[in-house]
Amino acid sequence: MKKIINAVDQVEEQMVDGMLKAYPQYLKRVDGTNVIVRAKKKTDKVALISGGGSGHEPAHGGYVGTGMLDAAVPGAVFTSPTPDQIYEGIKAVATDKGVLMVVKNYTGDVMNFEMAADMARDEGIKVEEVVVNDDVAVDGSLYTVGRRGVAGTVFVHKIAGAKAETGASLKEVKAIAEKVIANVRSMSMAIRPCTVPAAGKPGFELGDDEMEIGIGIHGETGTRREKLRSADEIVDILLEKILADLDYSNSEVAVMINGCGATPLMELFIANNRVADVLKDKEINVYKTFVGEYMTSLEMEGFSISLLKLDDELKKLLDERADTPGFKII
Amino acid sequence: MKKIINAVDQVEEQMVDGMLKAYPQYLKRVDGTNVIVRAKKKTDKVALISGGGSGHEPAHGGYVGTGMLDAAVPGAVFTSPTPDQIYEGIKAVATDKGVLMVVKNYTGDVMNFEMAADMARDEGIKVEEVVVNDDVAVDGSLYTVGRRGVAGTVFVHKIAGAKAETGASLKEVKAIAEKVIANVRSMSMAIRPCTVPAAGKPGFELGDDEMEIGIGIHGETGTRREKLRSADEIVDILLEKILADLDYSNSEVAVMINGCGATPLMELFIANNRVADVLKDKEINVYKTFVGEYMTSLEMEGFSISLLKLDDELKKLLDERADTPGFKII
Amino acid sequence: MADTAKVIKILKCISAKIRENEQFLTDLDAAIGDSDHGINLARGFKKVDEKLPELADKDIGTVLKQTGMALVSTVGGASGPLYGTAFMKAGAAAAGKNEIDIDDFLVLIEEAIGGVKLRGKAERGEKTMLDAMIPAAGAMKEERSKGADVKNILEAGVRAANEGVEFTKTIIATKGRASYLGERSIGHQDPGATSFTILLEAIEEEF
Amino acid sequence: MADTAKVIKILKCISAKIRENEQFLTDLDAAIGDSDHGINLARGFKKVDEKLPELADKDIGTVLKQTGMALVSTVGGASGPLYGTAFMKAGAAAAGKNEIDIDDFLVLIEEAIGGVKLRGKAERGEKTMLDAMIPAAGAMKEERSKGADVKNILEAGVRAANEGVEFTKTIIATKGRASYLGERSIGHQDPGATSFTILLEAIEEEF
Ligand SMILES: Nc1ncnc2c1ncn2[C@@H]1O[C@H](COP(=O)(O)OP(=O)(O)O)[C@@H](O)[C@H]1O
Ligand SMILES: Nc1ncnc2c1ncn2[C@@H]1O[C@H](COP(=O)(O)OP(=O)(O)O)[C@@H](O)[C@H]1O
Ligand SMILES: [Mg+2]
Ligand SMILES: [Mg+2]
Ligand SMILES: [Mg+2]
Ligand SMILES: [Mg+2]
Repeated sequence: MKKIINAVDQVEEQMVDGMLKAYPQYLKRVDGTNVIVRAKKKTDKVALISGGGSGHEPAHGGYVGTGMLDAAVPGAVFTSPTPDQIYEGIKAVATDKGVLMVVKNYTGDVMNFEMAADMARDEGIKVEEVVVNDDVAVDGSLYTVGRRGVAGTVFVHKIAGAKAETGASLKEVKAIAEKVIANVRSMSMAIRPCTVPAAGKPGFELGDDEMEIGIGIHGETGTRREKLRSADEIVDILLEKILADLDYSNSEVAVMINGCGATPLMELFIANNRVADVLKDKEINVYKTFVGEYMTSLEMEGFSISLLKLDDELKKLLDERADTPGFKII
Repeated sequence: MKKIINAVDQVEEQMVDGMLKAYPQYLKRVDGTNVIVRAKKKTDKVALISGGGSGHEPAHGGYVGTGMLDAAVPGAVFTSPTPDQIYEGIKAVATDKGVLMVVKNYTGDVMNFEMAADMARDEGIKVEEVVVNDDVAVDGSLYTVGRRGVAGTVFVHKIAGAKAETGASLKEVKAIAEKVIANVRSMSMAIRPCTVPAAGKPGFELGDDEMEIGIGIHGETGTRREKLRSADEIVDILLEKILADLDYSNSEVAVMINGCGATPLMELFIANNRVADVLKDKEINVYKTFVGEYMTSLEMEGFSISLLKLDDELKKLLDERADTPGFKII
Repeated sequence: MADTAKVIKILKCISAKIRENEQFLTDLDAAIGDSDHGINLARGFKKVDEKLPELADKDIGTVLKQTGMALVSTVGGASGPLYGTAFMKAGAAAAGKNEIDIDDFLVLIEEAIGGVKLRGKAERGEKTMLDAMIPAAGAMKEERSKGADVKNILEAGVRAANEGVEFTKTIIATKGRASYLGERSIGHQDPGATSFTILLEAIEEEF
Repeated sequence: MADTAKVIKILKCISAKIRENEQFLTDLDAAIGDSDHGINLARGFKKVDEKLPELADKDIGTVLKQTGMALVSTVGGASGPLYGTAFMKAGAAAAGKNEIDIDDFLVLIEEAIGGVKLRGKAERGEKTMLDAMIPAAGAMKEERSKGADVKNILEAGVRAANEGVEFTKTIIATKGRASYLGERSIGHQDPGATSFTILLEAIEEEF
């Protein structure tokens, strides 16, 4: 394992420290925890809280700020945070309007966030939850725990965050978050695995001519292994699955080409070149494109494509100002 | 070589295509070239043009937009663009106020940009040039061609871009660019090399326990090879050299922690954690910090630290609005 | 019979064994999960270790409940709430007790299983820790009904748990992270079933 | 004696040889540069190849000038302006000529070297292409002054260029990218000196 770190049991703490020291104008820590909240608490709006394992930077700490999250709760690398930490986060940002938890659909995340919500409700805090499940790699069938939440989560943060900023009610903010969830689909692939620092070795090995299709964001293998193909062919594989899952015909979409952590931007742009062409061909109109690292998996190399189907309401909220370390809309 | 690409001789073109398709609201191409210019030409200001080899994304195309560049000219991977392409860029953005070329100090870049400037001057266009040389890894002594230009260049784009946006004269914009150059220093290291697509193999090999100190941004080896050390020790090595080169005492600085292309953000934040501590210790006040990938080297893993010494004028210009795909100040 | 001191001794033994197996459990999780099960549990039982000294004069219910709470607040992931709930449920069933015998123990195990099922919405046969827990509890109850002694009962439990682990290799996961792999999860043993078996082995050694 | 047809034949041979050596030159550049010298020149001479057919009825000066312009507009990096300038300067010196002899050729080489020196602000001994060019020109001039024939003159040039390449292994680079390496550049031959030697070998073969 080769990493620029100090000690495997310090990565999460020092990462949060480094993030806070980089962005004091945006972020501060809830004392005695790793919970990241806005430097200035906003009290007149629904509070948005999200979180998950560390290793997905800039998610989620990087999305705390105007127009997006109020708190982010990072767990250990790839491990859902514990209920007590989430509870501290909820308490720190709760307002009279209530708290919306944006949770990604993993057994651990859902259980830990729900335990925290129960604790907060016992204190009289209004807490609601949405569960993001945009990854079409796995069937949402009876035989799984449903689709995973991946990069599409960033669209939920953005749009629900913009809605919350308007002073909307908890019910309204939750409804718009659910609308985003209903309309966003993603799929990923990787050509190089990553190593959980404390594990010391990669989650899987890949031959020089192999790729994994249908990976998640926790360094796990995908749904199948194949010979490496060209960027265009890879895009076609991912898009086919996404477009088969939701009817995007004649619609406008926001596109996110998300790098897994070690993917050069050059390769993401080459992928986007094909994505744009295919969508044009299918008469799906691209309203806005985001290319970069939004929801990573440590130093994994690969990318995901997310398509969010838009209507006027979603477009308007997507365009609202956002000012966070990891995501800015001017 | 394992990359998400289609063909080695198409990477530059498809990268530019993918970038333009992602950001039509910001960027367009000068017909028949790979030159990237603002979607809407600004005519009432000095035009800023930069460029260099491809493989440094988001540099430089990602910095075209309000408050930064007017044109970016990408060459082949790690290869300075040719004079005719630069000349097309100059012609496309030239205004009555003139054109400032921001060139990084490499023999090839300097020669190609100067040849283009001569061609443009023959057409009656006012062209001036600044040469960025922020890399303290190599002595600026008689025995080299002077220090290289690396990530500090982004500060030049930002601050000269803000100045140009005010309608300042070519002389004034050039003067502020030179002020930034005089006050910025950088140094880099890597733990993993990168592969120029057409070359097909990495520029160098590194053992599992080795790192290169003092690398540039073109996948080359550094000034020395060492055993890999902790993030904190690495930061200390880089900072020591930077702080020895320019007197930062009692000053305010902007910090850039720049990933080389495949460095997870987690590791950059861990590095920043130490940078912030050391600067605090030395009573150097951090005014603003930028952590991310600003000037990359394909899929190299490593990072650079840049410190820009600020005065009130530079602070003000640094804080001005910038709206480009790769760099936003709200 | 086990008093608080013995329960604490058992917990220490569990903790030691889990921590010894940190890399093994993490490697199992790498194959069909996200490479953290051993790391998670090791972190959790380290915390339990730290907490045990101050529980020496508490009743067994409190010891188990505090163990569960320590796990919930340090392990994270799926196994944190699940093991945490298991210990908290067992603690609730042992509330106020200063001694437990093998019959009490079998009740605690049932309670723990109930907690895991409820929290994780899973059943036997989904390739989770339940595939070791449920057969182990069943085998122990059967031995008990045959009038076997403590040692034999626990041995039967460990044997059944191990068989459960083996069984997990043959099935597709339909709960937890491994379920995303579909057919690819076949051939790999479940990390959680394995960690439960290690835990039961520690109980067998020390009860 | 060389007419336009022969010059074009020589340029084709240069192009073929450079393109054959693309990987070799790139590997040399990987050691002390940025892994692109062969790629850059191959791209440039491919363009030259494409342009040559339309130059068949032009004078030698035009052919060389167009070659230089093709290189300048396709090679990029340091070698693009340098080789481009070299050919353009030679072209200027051959302006209007439809035939050149060995004396003309020696003048063109001198002009080319002057162009490279001026453009790159370098001298002999800085570990650049000049370390092959300057000794080669010197050796050819000397052979010429001894009254040697064309073949011997060009052979002497190639020999001196090769010695120049060997010499670059022994010195520290003080110009170009390799200068950043300091002492680490010792032991490696300069890619540009090598490509010039290949180019001169093609001239020797075809002149
Ligand atoms: N719904 C569930 N019910 C019971 N056990 C489960 C469930 N989901 C997961 N598990 C258990 O948790 C184990 C994984 O734990 P761990 O790796 O610590 O958490 P995570 O999956 O969040 O990374 C699995 O091996 C499985 O035994
Ligand atoms: N100032 C200079 N004068 C003469 N030759 C130079 C100079 N700088 C570089 N070179 C030559 O250029 C070669 C490198 O060319 P190339 O790799 O194509 O460009 P770059 O260095 O821009 O990547 C070197 O090997 C050297 O021979
Ligand atoms: Mg996990
Ligand atoms: Mg180059
Ligand atoms: Mg796990
Ligand atoms: Mg080179």
